[in-house]
Amino acid sequence: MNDQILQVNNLKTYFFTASGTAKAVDGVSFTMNRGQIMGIVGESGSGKSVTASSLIRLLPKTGSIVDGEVIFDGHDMRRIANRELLKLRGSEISMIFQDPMTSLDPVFKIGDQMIELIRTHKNLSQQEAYRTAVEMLHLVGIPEPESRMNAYPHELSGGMCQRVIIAMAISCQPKFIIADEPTTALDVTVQAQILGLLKKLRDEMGVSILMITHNLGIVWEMCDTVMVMYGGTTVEYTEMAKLYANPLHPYTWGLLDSMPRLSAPPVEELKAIPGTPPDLRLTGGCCAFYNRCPYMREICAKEVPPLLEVEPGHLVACHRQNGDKTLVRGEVNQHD
Amino acid sequence: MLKTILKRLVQLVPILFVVITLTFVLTRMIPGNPAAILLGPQASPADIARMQEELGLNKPMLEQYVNYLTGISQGDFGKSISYNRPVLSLILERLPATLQITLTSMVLAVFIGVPIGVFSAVKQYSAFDYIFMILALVGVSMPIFWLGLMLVLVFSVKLGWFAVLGMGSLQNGFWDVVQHMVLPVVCLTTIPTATFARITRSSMLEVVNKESIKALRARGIRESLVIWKHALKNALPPLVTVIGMQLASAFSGAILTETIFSWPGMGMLIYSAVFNRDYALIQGAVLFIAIIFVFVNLIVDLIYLVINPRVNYEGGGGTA
Amino acid sequence: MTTKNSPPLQDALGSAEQAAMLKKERRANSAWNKLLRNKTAVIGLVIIVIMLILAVFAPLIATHDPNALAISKAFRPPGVAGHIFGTDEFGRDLFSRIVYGARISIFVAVGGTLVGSIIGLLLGLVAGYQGGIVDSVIMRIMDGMFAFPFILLSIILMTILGSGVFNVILAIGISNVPSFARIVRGQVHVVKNEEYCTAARVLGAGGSRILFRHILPNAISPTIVYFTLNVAGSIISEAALSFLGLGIMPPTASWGNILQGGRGALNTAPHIATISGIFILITVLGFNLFGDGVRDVLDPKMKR
Amino acid sequence: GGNAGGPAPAPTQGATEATQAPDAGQPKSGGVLKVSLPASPKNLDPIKYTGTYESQIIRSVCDTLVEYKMDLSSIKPNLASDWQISEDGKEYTFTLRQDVYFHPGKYQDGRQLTAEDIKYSLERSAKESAMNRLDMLDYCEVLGEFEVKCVLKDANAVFLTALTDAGNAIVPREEVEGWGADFGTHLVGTGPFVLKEFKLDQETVAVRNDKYWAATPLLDGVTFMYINDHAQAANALKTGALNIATSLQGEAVQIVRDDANLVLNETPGLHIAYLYMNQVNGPTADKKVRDAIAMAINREDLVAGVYPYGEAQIANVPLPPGSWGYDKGLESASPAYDPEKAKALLAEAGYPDGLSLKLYISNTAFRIKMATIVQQYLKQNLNIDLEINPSEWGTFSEIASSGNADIYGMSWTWYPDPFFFLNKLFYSGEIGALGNGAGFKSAEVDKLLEDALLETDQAKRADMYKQVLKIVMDQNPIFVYGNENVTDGATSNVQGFLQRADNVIVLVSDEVNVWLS
Amino acid sequence: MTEGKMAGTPIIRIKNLKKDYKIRSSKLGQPPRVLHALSGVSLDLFQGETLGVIGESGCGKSTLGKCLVQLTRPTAGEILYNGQNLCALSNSALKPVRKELQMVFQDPYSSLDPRFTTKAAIEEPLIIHGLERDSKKRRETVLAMLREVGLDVQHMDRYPHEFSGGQRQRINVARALVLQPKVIVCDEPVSALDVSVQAQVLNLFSSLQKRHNLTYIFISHDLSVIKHISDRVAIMYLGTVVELCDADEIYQNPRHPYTKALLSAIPPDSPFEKSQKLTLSGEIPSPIGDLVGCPLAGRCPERMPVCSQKRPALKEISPGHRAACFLYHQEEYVEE
Ligand SMILES: Nc1ncnc2c1ncn2[C@@H]1O[C@H](COP(=O)(O)OP(=O)(O)OP(=O)(O)O)[C@@H](O)[C@H]1O
Ligand SMILES: Nc1ncnc2c1ncn2[C@@H]1O[C@H](COP(=O)(O)OP(=O)(O)OP(=O)(O)O)[C@@H](O)[C@H]1O
Ligand SMILES: [Mg+2]
Ligand SMILES: [Mg+2]
Repeated sequence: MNDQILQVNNLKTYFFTASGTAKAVDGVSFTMNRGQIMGIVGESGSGKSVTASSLIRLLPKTGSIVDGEVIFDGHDMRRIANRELLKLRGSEISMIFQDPMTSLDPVFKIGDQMIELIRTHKNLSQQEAYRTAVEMLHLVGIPEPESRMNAYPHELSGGMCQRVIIAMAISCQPKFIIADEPTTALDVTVQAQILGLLKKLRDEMGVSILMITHNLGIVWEMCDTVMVMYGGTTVEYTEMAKLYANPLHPYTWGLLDSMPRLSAPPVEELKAIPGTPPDLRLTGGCCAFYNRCPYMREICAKEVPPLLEVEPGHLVACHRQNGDKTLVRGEVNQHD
Repeated sequence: MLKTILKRLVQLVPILFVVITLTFVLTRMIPGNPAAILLGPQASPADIARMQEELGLNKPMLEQYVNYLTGISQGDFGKSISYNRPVLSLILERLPATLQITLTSMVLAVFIGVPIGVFSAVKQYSAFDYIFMILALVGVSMPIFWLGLMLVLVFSVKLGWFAVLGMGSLQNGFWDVVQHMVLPVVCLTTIPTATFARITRSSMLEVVNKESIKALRARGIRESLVIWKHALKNALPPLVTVIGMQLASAFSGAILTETIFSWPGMGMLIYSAVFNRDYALIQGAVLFIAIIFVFVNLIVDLIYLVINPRVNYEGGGGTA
Repeated sequence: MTTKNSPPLQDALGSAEQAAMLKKERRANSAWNKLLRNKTAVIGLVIIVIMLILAVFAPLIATHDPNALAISKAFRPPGVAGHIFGTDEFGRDLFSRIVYGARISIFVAVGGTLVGSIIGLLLGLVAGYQGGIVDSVIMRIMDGMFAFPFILLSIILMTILGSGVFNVILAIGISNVPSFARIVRGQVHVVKNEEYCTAARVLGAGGSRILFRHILPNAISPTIVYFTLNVAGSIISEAALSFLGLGIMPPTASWGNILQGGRGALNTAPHIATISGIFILITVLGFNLFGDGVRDVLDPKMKR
Repeated sequence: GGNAGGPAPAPTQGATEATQAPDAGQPKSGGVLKVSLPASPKNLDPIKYTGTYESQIIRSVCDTLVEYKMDLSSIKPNLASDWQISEDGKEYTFTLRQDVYFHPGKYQDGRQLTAEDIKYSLERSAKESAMNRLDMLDYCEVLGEFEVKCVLKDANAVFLTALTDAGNAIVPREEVEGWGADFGTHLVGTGPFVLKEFKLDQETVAVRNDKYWAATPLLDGVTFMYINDHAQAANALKTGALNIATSLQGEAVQIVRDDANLVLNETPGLHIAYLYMNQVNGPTADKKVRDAIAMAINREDLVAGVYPYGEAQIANVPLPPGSWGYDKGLESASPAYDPEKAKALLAEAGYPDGLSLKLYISNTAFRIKMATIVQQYLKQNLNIDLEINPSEWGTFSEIASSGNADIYGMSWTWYPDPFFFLNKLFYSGEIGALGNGAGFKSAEVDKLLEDALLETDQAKRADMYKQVLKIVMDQNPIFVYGNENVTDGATSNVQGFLQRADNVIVLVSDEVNVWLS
Repeated sequence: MTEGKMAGTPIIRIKNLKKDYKIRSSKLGQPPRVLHALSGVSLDLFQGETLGVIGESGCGKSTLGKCLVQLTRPTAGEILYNGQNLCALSNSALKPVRKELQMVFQDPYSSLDPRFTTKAAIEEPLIIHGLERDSKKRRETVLAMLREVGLDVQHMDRYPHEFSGGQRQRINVARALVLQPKVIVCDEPVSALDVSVQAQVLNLFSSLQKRHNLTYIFISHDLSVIKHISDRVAIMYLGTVVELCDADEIYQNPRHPYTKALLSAIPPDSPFEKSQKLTLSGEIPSPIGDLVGCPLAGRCPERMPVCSQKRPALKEISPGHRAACFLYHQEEYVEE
């Protein structure tokens, strides 16, 4: 099992608020191998970011991991001491946040921030760290890296900032990168550059990447495996090609349908998923998707569907896809 | 940078004009005749009239105003009637004394108040937070005269550690100066310390929730660096503004402290000027404080440039 | 709606339970409830309410006529001969004076702050929204006033206006104007660039509508916070004016003039300055805690 | 700590000698005496000074031609060893001492004092002083090197008294003209101490004048310090940072009194505190109303309330007991506290249900306290609503002298000569000035006052003034309640310090020579 | 369907629209520099059509939209609406026109006043324009409008923060519609939304257009969204329109090199469709200062010597297809 770098079992992260307990992550399981890119897709608010933060225990005061297991490269991330955790963060695991502008400290030069990071994790002199930083900036394709070292974040464009963040993320040669919607704020041409960069990292340095996104196009382009999340739970988890060819969960179907496609012939109307996502304080006793699911059965409102491997390497959490797989995509619901 | 400085200097002109006019009008609106005050109860009306004439107070308002303006444009702030000396030299004479205690107490307040604020923010809702924030409020609402006299009773009269009043002089050694300074400085330090602690706390609270701070933690940067280097620098702007304002007002805020401790500074000067209806002196002192105020604001803006590279100093948005 | 397949009716996530949840959340998020959950704010509020009760029901609570002299009984320490807090320099019952003093002190402080905040608010709104020359003129005048030491400005105003409760309020109020104007103006600068103001312009809204219906309500929360903090400051200002003999006229009791009276007897009768000082302190504490709480509650980032 | 309920036992009149510590031993030379002043001296030029605190310094540096005795009973020679008054009382011829030298200064080297200096200084005061401290002087004539004749415009019995004022101190022309406007901070005279340093609002340092004609000062020097806060002055005494705290007030008096290591000196001052009631307009123009008011206020309580630390005596007569015109017999002439009778009188005057009056005072602690108490008594006994209007001195003096106040409360203090009280307060010529702002007018009083000014015999004058007092008190225009003490605190090592009722500090003269043990 | 709509005279004609911003320099003595946000845009908009506008971030899309509704006054050029030049109208004269030109903003949250309930927000334009003075009737109008966008009576008295993103955008749409406008400028109205919500809102836009014969200018940087919703598409680059043609045409037959690059940067529709990336090298030039030649000249793979000297004009190169590129027409250029 040396090939596995990350194992997440039934992770649960709850937020304790005045108006109730929000089960932001309520049963997420997956494993990742070295050099793999995994995608997490799902609706806004389905718990993607919280899952990512839980992996490195970076939660706000109101939230905490209440159950489950996170094993990273042999470390039990729930029990590891704070000092150890700090060492892992940034050096072994790097995180790239959604908004490049807000994830750099606006009042320090980017060079200083990079050097600080490198020297935190590596025993290097100021000059050595400087050289490493310049090298990293060069690596992510920033022109004139030396002069950019003296720039403040606001002096860079969004795409450049995001590249700086990636440079920081890889500057300590991490084994694992969490990229939380790394390109949402960027336009397509820049997005293409960033994605190319991440792919190169995997190919050349064997880094594993956990990629959170809304955009299925990115998944198709980048990922080896995909996890679909809904209402805080994993609803489907399999290889990317399998998901494309044979999605099994009704939510995945809805998601795929609601994307406007360039290649498809023009349609009058997109197939949107009706209804609104569940209130995360109410989930936990049923399938979170049942009230929007065209195929729901009585059991769906009463029991949480378990995440089962219904086909080899294909895990789905749906009552009607268990066992004999009674569900047919597009069928008319017979339910009373 | 240079442009900001120049622009601020140009802005000085309208502010000073407003201040001059405002002081002129306000001081003339105070009822009471400076001549009568100067001459005391035993003076006859004829004496008072003569004195008024001598002081040029019976000229038409407009003429007095124009004279005053022309005087100032030539660097002449007029003459104090109660001291019978040029206002400017009086102020310049007092300034060092006031600077001595206000700057010391400002520096102390920053070095005590800011760390307390930071700790309180980091440990929000902890016992430390509550205790120090309540202490800060006590500091703000403590009557200075009470504090001053209590300090004197304990530390000067009972323990004999510090001087009761006066300034001391370097001729008697450095320790003499320190002994005289301690109590007034403590009095002047309480309010700014409390203010800085509170501002730092609230500013830090806003900053520590920022994405960029979270990102630093995600990169494994040591918590102490995250707080004291990154968060604090991000939290500085409102603090710098408040420090600037406190500094500017410290020159006049020292009125009570200076009178209690017979500290011959600006505060005492203003106090006596107001009670003697010393028009020229009031005007001069306020004008001077206004100039200091503008300069401090300028410095604050320049510090902004240093601590916050994003600041758009062309935008004209008020800083304080 | 674009819904083709209407979801089944009975559901655990929808309808009743969700509505109840939403209701609960709404209640929990309502400013008032947030405030009540905030310990600091509640303590502050309790203090303020107690002081207000003292002020409003002073005649019922006071044990003596606050102005009745008994020179021979001057400077009695607390607890002696039915005087809970002792007596002052004229033998008047200190407890009764403190209770009646709450009226004046709180009235003056709140009134002074109101005057300052309303004038400052209007000036700040206009300056911030109009910008340009209007802004420059207003803010330069404010800067000019700022240059006057607060106490000096109030002294000048008090000497011009003469003493009396309303003049004290006016003097404190006017001295407060510049800081309110600045705060409001700064906030207006933030709010006026919000997209909903732009949106209102697209809808055809005129300047005054945008200013008063959109900008004002959204710019006011820091002002409210500053208001509560300033009430505290104004109690002290009133005390300072009383200290200079420019405040409230005798025989009316205010905490400021009681404190001032006590100043003359710090050694012989320390209880006068101490007790009035403590009342000022506690009230200031109350308003500050409350102000802090309001700040926390109004700050959407504070999720507690 | 004594509970300061009532006034302290009345100190003896006139000068009191500080209690000498038993182990004080023989007077010895040395040491610098540190004296506090309650306000900051700003200008030491005699003709420009405005406050008592400035005169204290001037007196240590300069001398006057004549001087009051320490007990203020009469005038004694000073720089003038002798003088003659002409028949018509208009010419005063002074013979000067011949052993007097000025302090060496920048513009003269310590030359001898001559008649020219007297002429110069007095004429300068008469002509240039804004304070008009010598307005009766017409000119001076030098008769010889040490003989000078002063010619008055009219006969004026208070001329000698006026000469004792620090404002008429003798100064050398070279220095005055040399320093110009800066003479105010570089005062030079003939006094026991030489001005060394004048630090505005801080301290004035003077050192011993070894050649002082009256006596060689025992002190090495004297430093006057400005201390604004009385409690702080007391604290400074306790720590020894100060030797003498002058003009103590309030609790500081009690602090000094209670401290075994400190000495409190109290002498009834040349001071009266009073309420002056409008003689011309309003209800108080009616004597019955005035009597009612006077009877409705309990003086004992009033003084005890305003001066809880015994800083004043009860007073009834509009002349301080320290003045030689004082008549003890008149003390009972003012109406005693009698609420019942007061009420009846007021009803008689047509106000059975009370009335409203406005009281004007300056906004100092003593006045506000006084007003508070008076207000309560008038309300309680007469149902008079007394509106208190405290204001800045400037505002107050304007209103009070304009004759528009129903009642104004203030105090008066000046030279021991009754002229400076009675003329100022009751002479019709002073109507419109602050002294007689209430508009008191009586032909009889005017006549007596005018005559007394021409008479040079002190005993006769005293008689006249007693008559004035009697007439005035019959009219009851003024409610006098207090006579503040001159109160100084001193550390116990201050020896030989004598207090004068007019609050003048004399450190070295032919009568005293203060020293430190 | 496009042909039918394009017949007739345009409802809006934009002629050579320019918008400059003065950028004050931070250095002493330097004169303020000029940022050309729009440098000569000419477009016709036909009744009932949807004109999609695509372009990189900062290319002037929003500026164009804002000029149309007169939120900013253009520096030069004309906007003819029903024959009136909007740019020449005073603010008061604009008020009646405002009713007919509305705008929906990108961020559905920040464009709603947080202190206005749904009802208050939607009835505000009615009050401003004095359209419905009776408050009961106004309430009915608001309710009808809400139903139109798929909300209902229970949503009337709620505040913006109590809605999901999609619902908020519906409120924005309702507010714009209540004045019964003819033209709506949609400035990235779905960029902030989740895919499934995006589908709902896009569907809403289409159905409303049909019902009310609305004309849209639809700004987005998502090409698949634009393709789905638009009849015609304008591609913008650095303040100019570089290509303008029918929606289908642009995807099938892109002509301008920038359009080609843009299209190739889009993530694929499926994992099997590995597109050949056409990347533009070099940084995007700054809009500050005067630019000589074609704005793409520096990055264009097909650049010719003329490109860096003259700016190509937007010229019809085939029926209904205009492009601004010297590859297709050598002579036409813009006189500076
Ligand atoms: N600090 C918090 N307190 C309470 N609830 C929170 C907190 N942070 C997140 N949540 C809730 O947790 C849920 C999951 O949030 P998360 O940020 O993981 O969503 P996401 O899938 O990343 O969505 P998006 O695509 O919009 O980024 C949301 O319903 C959110 O409201
Ligand atoms: N008020 C302004 N002052 C100065 N420059 C401005 C202003 N508004 C816009 N700009 C500049 O004009 C250019 C065009 O801006 P615009 O907002 O139209 O771009 P956009 O295409 O809408 O970009 P995005 O996709 O990021 O919304 C940009 O370079 C921008 O920086
Ligand atoms: Mg997220
Ligand atoms: Mg835009």
